[in-house]
Amino acid sequence: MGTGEARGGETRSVAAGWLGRSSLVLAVLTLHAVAFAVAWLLDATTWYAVFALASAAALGYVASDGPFGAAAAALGAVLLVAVGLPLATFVARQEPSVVAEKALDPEVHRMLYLTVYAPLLAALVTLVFGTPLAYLLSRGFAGDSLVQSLVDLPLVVPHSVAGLLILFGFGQGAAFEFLPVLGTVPGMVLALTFVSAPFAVNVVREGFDAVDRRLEYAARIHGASRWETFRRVDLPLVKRAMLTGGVMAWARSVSEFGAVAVVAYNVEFFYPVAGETVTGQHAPVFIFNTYTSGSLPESSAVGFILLTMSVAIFLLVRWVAGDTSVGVGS
Amino acid sequence: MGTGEARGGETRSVAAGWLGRSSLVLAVLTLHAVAFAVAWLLDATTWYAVFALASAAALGYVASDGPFGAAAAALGAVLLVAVGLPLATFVARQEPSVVAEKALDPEVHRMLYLTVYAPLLAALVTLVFGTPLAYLLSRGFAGDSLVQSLVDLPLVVPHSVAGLLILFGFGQGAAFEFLPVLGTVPGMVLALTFVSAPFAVNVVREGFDAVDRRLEYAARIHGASRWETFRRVDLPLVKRAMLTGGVMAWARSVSEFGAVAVVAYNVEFFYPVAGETVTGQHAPVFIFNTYTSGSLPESSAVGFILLTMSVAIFLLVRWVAGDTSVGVGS
Amino acid sequence: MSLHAEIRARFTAPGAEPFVVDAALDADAGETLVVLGPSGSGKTLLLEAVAGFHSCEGRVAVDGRDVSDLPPEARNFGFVFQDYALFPHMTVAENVRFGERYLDDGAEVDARSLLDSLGVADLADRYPPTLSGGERQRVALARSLAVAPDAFLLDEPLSALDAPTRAALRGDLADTLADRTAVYVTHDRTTARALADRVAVMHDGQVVQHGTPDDVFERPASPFVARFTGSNVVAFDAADAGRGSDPVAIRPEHVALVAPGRGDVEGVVERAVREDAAFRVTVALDGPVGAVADGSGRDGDALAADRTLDAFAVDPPAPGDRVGVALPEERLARFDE
Amino acid sequence: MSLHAEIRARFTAPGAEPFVVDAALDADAGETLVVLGPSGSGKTLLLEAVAGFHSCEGRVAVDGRDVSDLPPEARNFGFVFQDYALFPHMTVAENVRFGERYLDDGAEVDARSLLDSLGVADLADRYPPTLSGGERQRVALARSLAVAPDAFLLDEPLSALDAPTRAALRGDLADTLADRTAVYVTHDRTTARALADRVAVMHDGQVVQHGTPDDVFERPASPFVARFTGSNVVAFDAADAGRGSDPVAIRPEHVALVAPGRGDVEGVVERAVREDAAFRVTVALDGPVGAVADGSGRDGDALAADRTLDAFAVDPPAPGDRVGVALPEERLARFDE
Amino acid sequence: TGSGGSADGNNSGQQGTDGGSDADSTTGSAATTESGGSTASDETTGGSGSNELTVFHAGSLAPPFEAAETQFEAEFGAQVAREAKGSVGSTKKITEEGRRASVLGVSDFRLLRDMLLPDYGDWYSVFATNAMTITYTENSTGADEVGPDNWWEVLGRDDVTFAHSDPAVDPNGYRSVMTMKLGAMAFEGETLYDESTADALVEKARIPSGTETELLAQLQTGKLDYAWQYQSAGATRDVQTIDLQPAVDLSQATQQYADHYAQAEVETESGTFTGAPIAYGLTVPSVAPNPELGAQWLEFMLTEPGEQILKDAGFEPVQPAVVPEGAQDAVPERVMENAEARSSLGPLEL
Ligand SMILES: Nc1ncnc2c1ncn2[C@@H]1O[C@H](COP(=O)(O)OP(=O)(O)OP(=O)(O)O)[C@@H](O)[C@H]1O
Ligand SMILES: Nc1ncnc2c1ncn2[C@@H]1O[C@H](COP(=O)(O)OP(=O)(O)OP(=O)(O)O)[C@@H](O)[C@H]1O
Ligand SMILES: [Mg+2]
Ligand SMILES: [Mg+2]
Repeated sequence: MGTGEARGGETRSVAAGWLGRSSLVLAVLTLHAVAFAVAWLLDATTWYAVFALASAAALGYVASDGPFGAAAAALGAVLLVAVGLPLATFVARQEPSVVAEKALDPEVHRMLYLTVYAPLLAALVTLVFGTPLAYLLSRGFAGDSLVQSLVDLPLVVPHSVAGLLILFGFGQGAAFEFLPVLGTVPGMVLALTFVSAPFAVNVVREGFDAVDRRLEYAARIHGASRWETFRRVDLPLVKRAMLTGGVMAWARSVSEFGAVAVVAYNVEFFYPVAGETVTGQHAPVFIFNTYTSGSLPESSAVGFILLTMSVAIFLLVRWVAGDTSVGVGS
Repeated sequence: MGTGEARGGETRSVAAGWLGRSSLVLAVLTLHAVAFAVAWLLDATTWYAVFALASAAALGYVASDGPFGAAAAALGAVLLVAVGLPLATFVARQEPSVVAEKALDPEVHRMLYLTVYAPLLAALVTLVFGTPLAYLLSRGFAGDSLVQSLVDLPLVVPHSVAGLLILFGFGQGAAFEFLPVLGTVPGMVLALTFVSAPFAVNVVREGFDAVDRRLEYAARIHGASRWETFRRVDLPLVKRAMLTGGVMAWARSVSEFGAVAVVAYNVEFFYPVAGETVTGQHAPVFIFNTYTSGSLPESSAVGFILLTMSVAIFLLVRWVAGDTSVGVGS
Repeated sequence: MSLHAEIRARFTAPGAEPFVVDAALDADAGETLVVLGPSGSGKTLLLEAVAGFHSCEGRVAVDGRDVSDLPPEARNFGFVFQDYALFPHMTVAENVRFGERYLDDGAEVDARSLLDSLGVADLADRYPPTLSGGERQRVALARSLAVAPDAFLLDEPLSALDAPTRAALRGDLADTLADRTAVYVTHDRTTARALADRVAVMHDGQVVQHGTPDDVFERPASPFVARFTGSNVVAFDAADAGRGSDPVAIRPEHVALVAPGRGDVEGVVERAVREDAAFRVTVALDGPVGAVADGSGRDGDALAADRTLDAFAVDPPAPGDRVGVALPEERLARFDE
Repeated sequence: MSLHAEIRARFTAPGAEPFVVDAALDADAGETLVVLGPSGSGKTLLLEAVAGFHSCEGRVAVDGRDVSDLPPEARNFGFVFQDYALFPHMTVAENVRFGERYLDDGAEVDARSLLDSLGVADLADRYPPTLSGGERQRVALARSLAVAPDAFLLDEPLSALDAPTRAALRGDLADTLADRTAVYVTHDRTTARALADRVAVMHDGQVVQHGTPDDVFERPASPFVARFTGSNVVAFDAADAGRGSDPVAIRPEHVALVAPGRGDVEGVVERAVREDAAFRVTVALDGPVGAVADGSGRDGDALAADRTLDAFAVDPPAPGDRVGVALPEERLARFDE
Repeated sequence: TGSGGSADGNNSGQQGTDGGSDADSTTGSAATTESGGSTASDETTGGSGSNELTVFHAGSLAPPFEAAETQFEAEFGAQVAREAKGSVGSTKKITEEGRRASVLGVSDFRLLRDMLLPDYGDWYSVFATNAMTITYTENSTGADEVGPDNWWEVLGRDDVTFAHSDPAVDPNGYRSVMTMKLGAMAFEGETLYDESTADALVEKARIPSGTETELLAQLQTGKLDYAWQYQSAGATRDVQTIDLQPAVDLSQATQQYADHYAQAEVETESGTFTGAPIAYGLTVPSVAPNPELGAQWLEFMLTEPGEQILKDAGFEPVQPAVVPEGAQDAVPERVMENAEARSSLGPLEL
């Protein structure tokens, strides 16, 4: 009924339960880790890439019996290699002692806090204001393609230009004079919202596109106003899309250097751990500075910590989301 | 039937045809342009922002009768203002003569060519390899959330770090030694793919999530193999999502500075207009250079040209897509 | 609460001729109006327009009060969708309780007992996507019953149910609808006759007959209605004096099979099929007498007669038997035009 | 092509007890096997498992050849989905032609004439989302007929159609299925008796009776089957000597209404309702005789008798009349256990 | 240092073909860095004989190098590919990222001395000086009153915001702090202001960017009233500048001034910086893919046309340029012809 849901759930003749699955995953992971380690030590990561493609194809073949699975997995693995190989190389280059040292550095903690917090604000702002916009765009109105283009436009604005645009557009000498923009959390959030909003809006709009209008009729006829219909029917049905969009906006914000370096190089923010307002830097800026004033191993250790934290957050979010979206999909 | 399509099409008592619609759009656009111009000249863009919110609310109220429409439009307009006001200010600051001069500069043409072309390649690569991946992620497999996290990880990699990862991950001394990465189109495309793939994969995955599994059953039982089912049923149904994902990946790539500045600051590419291989720069790099060695008006004129071209491309893509997706949605 | 609706709307879709609905419905307070009509005649679109889902011309009046300008939620109708339209993200119980909070009197919805009365109590915690067709339909019915609206709009609410369940629910539904106004779309003539206070027959977006069940079934206004409601339509040869050449209608259960030579006309049994309780004998008539084309796109010259088995002295007639057919004059329906 | 299927599968969903299908079906070459069963008895799941959509234990054999390991597309079945599953991005004609390119013999599909034979020729260029329910169903049927498979699996293929269209299509379908193997799920007893060479009755995921239509309808294997196929189930009081206290079944059309005092039992007419062609008289029986619980969850002590109208000398009995009821011994069906 | 090192045969092989040039390829073994591996060697596909010249340089050198590029290309038929970045960043492209360039120009020659030598270069030249300045626009608060004699007072006002770049990562940043400190230090017995003013200025200054280029943007958007910059910025940008006293503007490469400048020390997270004249460094790294052309670029910059360009861009060319005495042998001939070897520049060791 409009949710792309297959009926008839899972039937597994051989009960490959959760345990079976996760031990399989573990085995595959270990195999890949070992293969990569060997390739790395032999200085032949190309061979690892080849191995990864082949193993993906094999797994695809076995898992969903046949050449289609193999081909899909192999093609997908090309992208995974393109993305994963640099990351794996990056991880392999880490010097554990430097990582450990940086992980204990309170300045790094402050940076991590800011890097989670400001993008989170930006993602929330984006979702709060972007979801109604996505809804309207999905339902269509006169001139919607112009608005859609306006929404998409920040995507193509070069990042440092984006920072300038925020500086020119807001705060003293521009709109909303009372709003301090330079070096403040609001300015940073504005910049992050500017660069990340299009992603969230687009994903959520796709979500609304997939909602069956008849469900809205059904809600209305049972007494729900448009707002209640939106709240109880449309919103829950795009929950997953909002989550994806929100995560993408958050992650996009975490990685933003250009705009932040112009608008909020040093940011004053309230740091609950210290219980006071401190000055800190967004992760990309911090990492860049560590690189400039320190060394590559140091800065990449910080980058590594950032990535680790992000993976943890991703897994957490999907886990929580998977738990709550029971019955609707997944 | 799984496509979120309302039956019963449009019924309009007052035939507000295409002409009526577009003249309404034109009227609203003109009104806003005038309002912004006045606010700009009076140095009171804040008032324009207020006006924009109010007019959005009013339009929302009228268009979909009632407070819900007004509230949705007003909330959405907040984001539009946050995004649009800096852009409008930016446009208002342009010096027409500089823009004209830059628009005629052959070096700018070369830059525009590269800026359309390399991101297009990246978007294609992303779609070709990302779509099977998105399909597999949507259908689920053991360990899919790990793979999903891997796909998402580039999102949080600070942009300049991303460039370093590509540099260290590929090319001489790393995997695929035969592949020249530095300063080449393949290197640039690799970097752009790295930073933009997650967006496309996520959007397309959401698209696959919305496809009714029963339609796959229907295709299979009528004789289509898995591949044929994918090609004739799944793919057409995610066409719109692929388009959105592709456009987002393309646009994201257009704006990338950090990674490109590391991997492909100066790029050698074949320039059909000249009929030879030339060296040029990606738009964000070019704009940065114009700024460091020239002036702000010059570089923002180049930025303005880039934005104008992008809007044209967006509108074109949506127009073409709107034309072909007839009957499925829209 | 009486319901009066006049709807004029035009629907367009890619590849389609515009479909025009131009129809009026009337149901007095407490009445059940059954809407009959071939597939594609616009029953669903009409119901949706009455509910307020499509902007259209015309007016919808409840107890004489014009509600055309009210949004669907303010019209206080119940609606059972032909394709259910259950909320996939809510459990069955949540679906049924959906409208609870919008009830004027703050009443509570007893989802369990409602589901129980429809025989699906054990589905309360399920999500719709894995329900069977008939289960979904009953949940949709329960959801609509829960809000106890002024008027029900029901689009084939029992079509996916097996016969015993349908029969039982039809009885329950008759009780529920007894003192409510309802517009009930169905293809099932049994349901129609069992529930209808009035019947409207639709064809091509228009209501072609609107009257009591007896009116519609026994005195069809046109050959189309006659055929559609199951009557035989017969046109005697003009040469056959005394009868007139206008077509007439007669219901199969009024056609008597008699010994050859003793009826009004005669013919050869073509088929004799058990149709659930009844036994349908189809007779190919001789000579100049023929059934007429009726606009349903099908014509022929065979006549159907329905009998229960023991109505036949010994064995029912078998294909090939020659029989006489009596068409009692008092059972013949003539058309106005 | 004969079809033999044994299916054992377990389905789970949030909030649901696992549903177990454990059933076997048999259809000889050219036979139509009708699957009857209450809503939620697992008919759809069984059909889907046979088609190969769910991995399960058991085996599916076509002409004795095991196809259990073949993917759906290699099984060469046709399937009409209960909820149609039309491709929303293709026109109706494209939907119908979907399977064309996978036909072994490179045959071409004549979509127009197929659609025409189903009465929906003018929909060829439409997209499914705006079709009416019955239109969708016919398109789904056409799509499946187009590939002319070895065996058809039909899940309520006519349920959304109005009676005349259904009757006409049922005839056409009977011709089409005459020389093909088909498994046909339906709730419609008329369709069942008209089409079935064999009948399988499902209950709770299991086939509880599998036999010829006469077997199943006249000689139900259990009170459940009897009730479900429309028979009365009666248990006489053990004290009433000579009859035994086991419940027996009798079809309503075999129950004779006689003058009070002249039947086997008697009672008071409860309801007398016109059911399309027939007239159903429900009699509340007196005294110690009662209908038994039959596992359908409903019990009572009323008996139904079906008559066509003119079977009654004068007027049909009215509620409140006292009548005698004759239960001809030769029409009584006794259960094995 | 690192795990790399496998591919340097490849490297030196390529470099061997560069031929002709002076002593650079001998240090080729160091080209494989812990970070870059030998990614460097795909830098230019052309190798020797190619006419491609890659130049890494500080952002502040962009205007003169841009101007020089056009002339140079016309004159030598070369293809110049410039990459502007912070001075430290530009240097680290070579030392950390394994990139290769034939010319490297930075805003503080000490970066070359301390980071590039000895692994990635054998020598460097000091070729230009610059001066610290304060930039502002006509919209800046106090724009109509500010001048050489009251800039510290205007900067100190409550309603005035001013900023410099991050001292920890940008030479312009620590030089700004030095300038403010020098104002309170006696030069020839005179100070501009007292110690507390200096402290207040340093304390008040905002640090909203990593490099001075971004400061200009922030200034032009009105978010800052004043921004510390190099004098050269004033020459090419649409901004006003204040001519600061030589005692504070770090422009004088003489012993006396150098001694004075050296009193100012700035402590940052990345170390302590000692005041010194602003002296730009330029070199051909030993990993240069095209050292011959690199040397030509230097020659161009150190001779008349280059010096003119530098002057036009607001720099003060060092005439003749200076190379460290110890490394004299490594300096390419055409560079040496236009430079003098010295052991120190004022108090600064070369
Ligand atoms: N948006 C539309 N544009 C054009 N025609 C439409 C549109 N929506 C529906 N139709 C057509 O209008 C006719 C009436 O549709 P409707 O759904 O009301 O039929 P129905 O009487 O409910 O039939 P059924 O009994 O099969 O459900 C159908 O032929 C359908 O194809
Ligand atoms: N994934 C599942 N997990 C648990 N139960 C399920 C699942 N899918 C379906 N069921 C249940 O299995 C039963 C049989 O479903 P099925 O769709 O086969 O019924 P059906 O006989 O086709 O009924 P109908 O005539 O109403 O279509 C239903 O009660 C349904 O709720
Ligand atoms: Mg309908
Ligand atoms: Mg079913």
